[in-house]
Amino acid sequence: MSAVLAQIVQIFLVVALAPLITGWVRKVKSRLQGRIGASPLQPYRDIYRLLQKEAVVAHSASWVFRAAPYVTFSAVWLAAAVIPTFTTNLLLAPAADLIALVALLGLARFWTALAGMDVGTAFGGMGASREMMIASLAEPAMLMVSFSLSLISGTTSPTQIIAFILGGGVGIEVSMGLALAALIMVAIAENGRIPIDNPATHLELTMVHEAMVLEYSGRHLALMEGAAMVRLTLFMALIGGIFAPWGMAVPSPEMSGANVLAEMVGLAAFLAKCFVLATALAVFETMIAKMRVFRYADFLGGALLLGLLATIFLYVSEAV
Amino acid sequence: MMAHLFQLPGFDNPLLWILGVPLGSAGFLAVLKDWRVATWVNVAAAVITFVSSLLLLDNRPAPTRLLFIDDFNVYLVVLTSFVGLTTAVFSAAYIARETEAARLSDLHLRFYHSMYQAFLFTMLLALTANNTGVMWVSVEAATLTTVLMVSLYRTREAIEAAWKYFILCSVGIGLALFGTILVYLAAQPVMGDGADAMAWTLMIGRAHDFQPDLLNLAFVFVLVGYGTKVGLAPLHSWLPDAHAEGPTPISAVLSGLLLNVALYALLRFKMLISANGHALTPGPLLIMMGLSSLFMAAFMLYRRGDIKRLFAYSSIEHMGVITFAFGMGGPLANFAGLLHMTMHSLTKSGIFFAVGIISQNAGTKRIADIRGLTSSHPVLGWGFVIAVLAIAGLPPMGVFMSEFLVVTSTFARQPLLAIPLALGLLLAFGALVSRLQMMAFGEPGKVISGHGDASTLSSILALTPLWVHMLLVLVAGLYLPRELVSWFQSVARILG
Amino acid sequence: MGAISQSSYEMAHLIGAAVLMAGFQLLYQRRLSAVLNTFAFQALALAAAAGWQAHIQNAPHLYITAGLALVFKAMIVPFALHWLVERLGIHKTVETAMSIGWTMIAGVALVGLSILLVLPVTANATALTRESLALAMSVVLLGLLMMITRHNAVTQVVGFMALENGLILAAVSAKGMPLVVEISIAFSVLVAMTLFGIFFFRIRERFDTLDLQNLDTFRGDRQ
Amino acid sequence: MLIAAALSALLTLAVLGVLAGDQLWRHRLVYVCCALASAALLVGGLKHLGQTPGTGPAIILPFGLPWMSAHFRLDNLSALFMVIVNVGTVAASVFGIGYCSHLPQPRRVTPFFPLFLFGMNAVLIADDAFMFLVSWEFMSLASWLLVLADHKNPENRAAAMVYLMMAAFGTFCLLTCFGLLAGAEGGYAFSAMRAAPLTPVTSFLVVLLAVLGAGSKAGLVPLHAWLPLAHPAAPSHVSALMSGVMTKVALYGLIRILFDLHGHVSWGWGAALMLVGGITAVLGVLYAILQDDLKTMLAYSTVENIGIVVIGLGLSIAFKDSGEKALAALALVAGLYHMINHSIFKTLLFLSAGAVITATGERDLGKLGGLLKRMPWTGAATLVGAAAISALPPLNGFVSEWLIFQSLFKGPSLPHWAMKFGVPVVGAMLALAAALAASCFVRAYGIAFLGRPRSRAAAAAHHLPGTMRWTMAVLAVLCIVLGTIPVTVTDALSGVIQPLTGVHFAVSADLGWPWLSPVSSTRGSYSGTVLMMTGLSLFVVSILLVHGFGTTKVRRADAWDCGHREDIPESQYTGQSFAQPMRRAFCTSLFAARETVEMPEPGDLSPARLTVRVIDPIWTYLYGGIGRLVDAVADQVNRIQFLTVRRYLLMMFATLVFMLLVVAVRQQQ
Repeated sequence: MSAVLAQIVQIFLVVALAPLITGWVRKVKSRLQGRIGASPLQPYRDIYRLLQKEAVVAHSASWVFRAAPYVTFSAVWLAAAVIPTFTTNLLLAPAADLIALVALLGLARFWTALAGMDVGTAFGGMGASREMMIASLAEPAMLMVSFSLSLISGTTSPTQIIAFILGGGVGIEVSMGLALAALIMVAIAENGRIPIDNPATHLELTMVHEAMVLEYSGRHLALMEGAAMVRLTLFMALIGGIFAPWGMAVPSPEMSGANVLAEMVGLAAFLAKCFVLATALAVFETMIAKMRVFRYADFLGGALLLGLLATIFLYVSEAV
Repeated sequence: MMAHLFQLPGFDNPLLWILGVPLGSAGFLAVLKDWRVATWVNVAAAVITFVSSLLLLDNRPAPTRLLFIDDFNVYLVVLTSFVGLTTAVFSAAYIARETEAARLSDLHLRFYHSMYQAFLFTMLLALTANNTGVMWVSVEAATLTTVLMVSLYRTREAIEAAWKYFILCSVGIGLALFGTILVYLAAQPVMGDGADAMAWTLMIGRAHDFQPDLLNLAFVFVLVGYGTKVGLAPLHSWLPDAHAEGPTPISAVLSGLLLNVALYALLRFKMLISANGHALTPGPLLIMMGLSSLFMAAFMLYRRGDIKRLFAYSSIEHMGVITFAFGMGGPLANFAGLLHMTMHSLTKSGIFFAVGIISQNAGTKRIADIRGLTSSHPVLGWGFVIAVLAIAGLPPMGVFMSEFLVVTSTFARQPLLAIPLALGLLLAFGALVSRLQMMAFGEPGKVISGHGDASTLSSILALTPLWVHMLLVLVAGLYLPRELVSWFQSVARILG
Repeated sequence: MGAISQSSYEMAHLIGAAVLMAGFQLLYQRRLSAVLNTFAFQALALAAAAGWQAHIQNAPHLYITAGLALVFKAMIVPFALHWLVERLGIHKTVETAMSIGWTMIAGVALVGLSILLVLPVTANATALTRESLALAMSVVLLGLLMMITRHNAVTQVVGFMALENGLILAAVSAKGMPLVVEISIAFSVLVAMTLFGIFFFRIRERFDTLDLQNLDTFRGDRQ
Repeated sequence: MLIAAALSALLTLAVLGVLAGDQLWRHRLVYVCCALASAALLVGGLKHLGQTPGTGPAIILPFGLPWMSAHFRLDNLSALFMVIVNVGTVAASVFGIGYCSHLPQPRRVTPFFPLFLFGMNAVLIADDAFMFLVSWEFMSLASWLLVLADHKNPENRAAAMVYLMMAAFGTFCLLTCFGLLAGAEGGYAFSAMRAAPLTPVTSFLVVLLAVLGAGSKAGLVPLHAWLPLAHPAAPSHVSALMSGVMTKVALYGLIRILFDLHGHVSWGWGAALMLVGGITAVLGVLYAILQDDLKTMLAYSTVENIGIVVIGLGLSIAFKDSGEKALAALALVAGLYHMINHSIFKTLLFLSAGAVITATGERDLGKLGGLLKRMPWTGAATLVGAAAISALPPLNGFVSEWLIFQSLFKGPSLPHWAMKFGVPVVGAMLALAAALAASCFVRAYGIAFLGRPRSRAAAAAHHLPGTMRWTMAVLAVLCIVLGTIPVTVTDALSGVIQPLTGVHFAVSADLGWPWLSPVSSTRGSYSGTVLMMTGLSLFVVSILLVHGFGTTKVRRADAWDCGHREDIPESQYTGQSFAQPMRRAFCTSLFAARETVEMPEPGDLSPARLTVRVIDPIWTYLYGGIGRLVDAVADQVNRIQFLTVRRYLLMMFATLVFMLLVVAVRQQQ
């Protein structure tokens, strides 16, 4: 499969897969809570239903409110498009590295927060303020993670990192472990999962992401939800790809024929990883409770410090 | 012996006019009744003096036992007669308004004008005298004339200021005389009896053989003596009050000229010391006094509520900087010191011109009562702003160039000394700027008369000197004439 | 000018010493009138010194100085001051800022300092021997000391003139110094006196006493 | 030639500005001419950048210091900064054409505006210490007068006072710095300084003084105190210049001394600069988040961005001293790129702040809101600026921060342990600052331009003249262009940094034009162009998908807001409430931020009140301490003014005796 084709497949794969993953998480959670729960395919139906509904826009909303869903969605989508899922042979891979990835997610958040404030309601402002506050610690943490990864592998581009790790460039290292922990914490925060935020909540003073998209309805809401789902997939691909890259197809000149086969394997591996991670997430969310708003700082500060430690520990392991 | 000392210059000699005109007009003005005529006679005399001083620039008369002109005093003579001229023009306008306010009687005015010319005469004589004794006499005479003018208003403060001024400066001048005698004693064995042992031109050549210990002793007395007139802390006490209580034109010439003259005398003696070589180097003493003046004045500026005292203290500050520069020595620092003398006298007299009009307009000297000048009197106000910024040492004004040279050359040689210097300058800068902002900006305060805006003839007359000075300072900040530079450099070399 | 014998120098020193003694006496006096008389005596001694110098240096112009000192300082000035004291009704005792004893000790210290200072000056190398230089300097310093240890304006004026006596002493003993100096001294002192007179009247009009303390009570630029 | 003509034109314009009087068209004319002159300077700079020989000919004019008249020279560095400066000045001048009519007193602005432009450009071409400092102070002086333009407001006077004091402080530092470089003989020409050898001590002092002097003008913490006071006090188009451009001139001075005149700065200084830069960035943005005044907020964000640039410079110094020429070049390019970007979007943002103030008369966030509907142009341009300064792709702000991160990530390759451990910390600070900047500008934009108007003034925001709107639009486009063609810019910069770092910076060749890959293609790369294209196409695709699958019906209705139905705009989030989480998280210990709530008793109808107290430690302790010290000493010294004549004589006597003793002692030896 050529890089162009792989890229196109990847782009539509992430979008197609995202609702399923979310649906799977919900399913597992409801099972753990002793409910039957909706089928994993429910999110597809929800989104379709939302698309059919007419969009209600507040009088006080400006064009920013209407543009935000599209910008947010396409930004997240773009970010997801450059994270290798089943193959590292992606056309757009050089266009954005981990830093750009963080920034693209930041772009999405920027617009979401603005949209939250656009209608001029108390909840929207509250959500935006908390979201930005969370991001102001989550982003540095993620940058620290990419810092340590780039120190280990000598590059910031995810494809290169994965290739490096698959090439056996790195064994089990303390800093890798720390980086993984930090990245998971960031992922929880970025996706608004428990204990930071509760994706299923409404009408609570603790809600963050929901508070921002509170005014959305119809297709706009669908886009926002979709963006959230794609973001979740993105992080799973990132974690699974970097810390468990096995099965990922790496292009190499001699095995051009067997390439497609390798990519099939990669696809299967990716699906497996996603469902493992989704189940783990569901279990984790069921086990713990949500924390108070002003404790976020401690949680994410911890993530930031873990990222920092990950880099520092490199020297230690170098030194010995 | 006396004969060849007192040979008078011939008529072709500009010095005769430079000295004769002020002396003669002083006598004439003393008997002249109408003060309006007197002001113009005053100006005319100053013009003649200035023009004839310009003649010195190309043909310098040969030195006699009594008078001489060299690289050092030639520009000071021109400067003095120039500021004398501009101040005369300013005082014409100033006096006119004082009489409107009926603060001065005719007799006072007659006295004032005659004393003004006498004062110019004594200063020019001090500058051109080739004889330590004559120089001393004229500096003393300058003190006496100004004492009378400081007490002109006969107010309590004026009397007190004049009294203080008189006592302190007489004591100082007495000590200076003792120093002069000591120098004579040091020179006499080499030069022989009589006026030769007091003539700069002759002494400087053979200063190498003078008695070094006597020179040391002499320099201490000269430093304390003339230093009192220069206004170096802690000998400065007379200066602020004398500047503050006298008529403003007198403050202008006191700050702009008299201090320079005293400093000139001091530097002449320093030349002897450095020409001698065996004597102790006076540098540390000068640096000490310079820094003490700088800091004392800088802190004083923060507490001044009287506009004239404010700038009197800024004069002390700048004299401190100049003394510091000469204490540092070396071609750059000495050059800077000479330049700073010139720039300071131009700028500071300009500032006092502005201050005179301002205080006449506001009817007070209290800074707190002066507000928003740039709004109420744009021409005057902006001129004042420029002048104060110039004295605070901001480019492109001339003071910046000299401060630039002092600080850089000092820092290159003795960083530890440059740090206090820079600190002191910064302190003074802050005080001046804060006062400037109070007075020049904000809501205009109550104005007794809208005078000083370029409306009437007299106000134009009053404003011209200020702007002329500022123009000169601005030009000097960017370009110095070649001759002046070469004079400065040669003097800097002699000063060592 | 011919060689001057040692003895004539000693004579000069004797007279100089008299001037110095007078200076000490000035510090010692407690009553105004006594101060003025002592000052007259100092001027007298000064005149003698000038005369002697004129004789040994056979420099006739110094006789003028001697005469000036004799007439002006020894007679006119003390008289004028007496008159002023009467005229302005100044109370007759000297108010000291520093106890007489301490003043004397300070005076002695100053004399010691001036001797210390002239020691390095090699003898006979100059027109003036170390001794007379030391004497003159001591007189100057004592005059200054008197000015700063007395409240009363008249005593300050006297101190100032004692200082100038020291100057003249140095000047006359300086061999062959041109007349210009003495003239200037006389001239300045004359002007000084007249000025003082003017001032006293002005001050009399405005203040009740000549004590500088009161003069200083009013000061511009209080905030 | 062109440049000289333009500069002299600026000087004459100042005179015209004085003569302009009250005729508005004359003021407009002056601004038009200013725009033309700075456009000429811009062209001159670009032309010089285009041609290959690094340094232009030295022009020597017969004024300045007597024995070594004035030297001027245009080399690549100054040409680059001339471009940076004059992009800003052109914008500000064009903006001024329309803006000057809204100023309370145009007479107090127009004469000094050209002088300000002149001063900034003269600094860039000065080639000897004296002319450099003259122009430097000239710049400060002109801007001081501009800060005093609205001099009836006591706050502005205080700001101007602090500003001029700090400017003088900086000048004295530079003065002494040049004094050291020049040596005792006074070789004040830059060429002489380059040649002069330096002892370790002098070298240390030179760098220290340069950092203090230029840093105080650029606004490095803790010397930034004047900046947030002075920049907002000036008229907005001047604030734009001061923040967007003048700080760059200050950094030009820093680069000129550290990279050119001195040349061999040790890595330790690089580390120190990075640390200072990091602290500056974080503190600056934290201050900014707490501000309610639009312009003050922007000024603080300037402090932050200066910190980011300085991180780049320090890193470059460290690399250079360790022989890593290529990386030094990378870091320097990153720093310069960020300067360019900041000068553009900060100018844009300040101009839009000016537009807002003109339209509403309000600069307090708490009184604004919903402006996007009233002023769509300004709103859109500001949105671009805000996104750019928040380092969001594909805009220019992100590119430079990406470059800085790339060079930071190479920091640990340095041999020194201090750097190995310091670089990650600085990286964390930088990341924190970037993230906080995003929240800061979401806050500012969301409160000012989105939501509902919080005051009648904001609801009645009026129309603006076209020149103002067009200026902002052009700047916004520049932000996008510089973000999408980064490689072109870095190629242009490579010629500038070659003489400074000794290597020719180039992006790795194997990827080619649109791919910005500084070290190697495998090292991590970025392409604003590709990202932009892909993003746009995905945007279109998502629109097509949504509209393909669903309806396009839209119904306008009241806001849902969980059914709360609050119609009063006061119910919206305000600046303070938005900042609350950040304040609690970061400022509680740093600025001793405290909140006190006064709840009325039940039944009491008086409103509850929340008061927030924030203490700036730097003001309170550093500057306040100095001020108190000066006051105390002044009080003591002031006693000397009120002594009796006798005591003055005593002082004189003591001086005399002291000196005599000194002589006596020194004679005995």
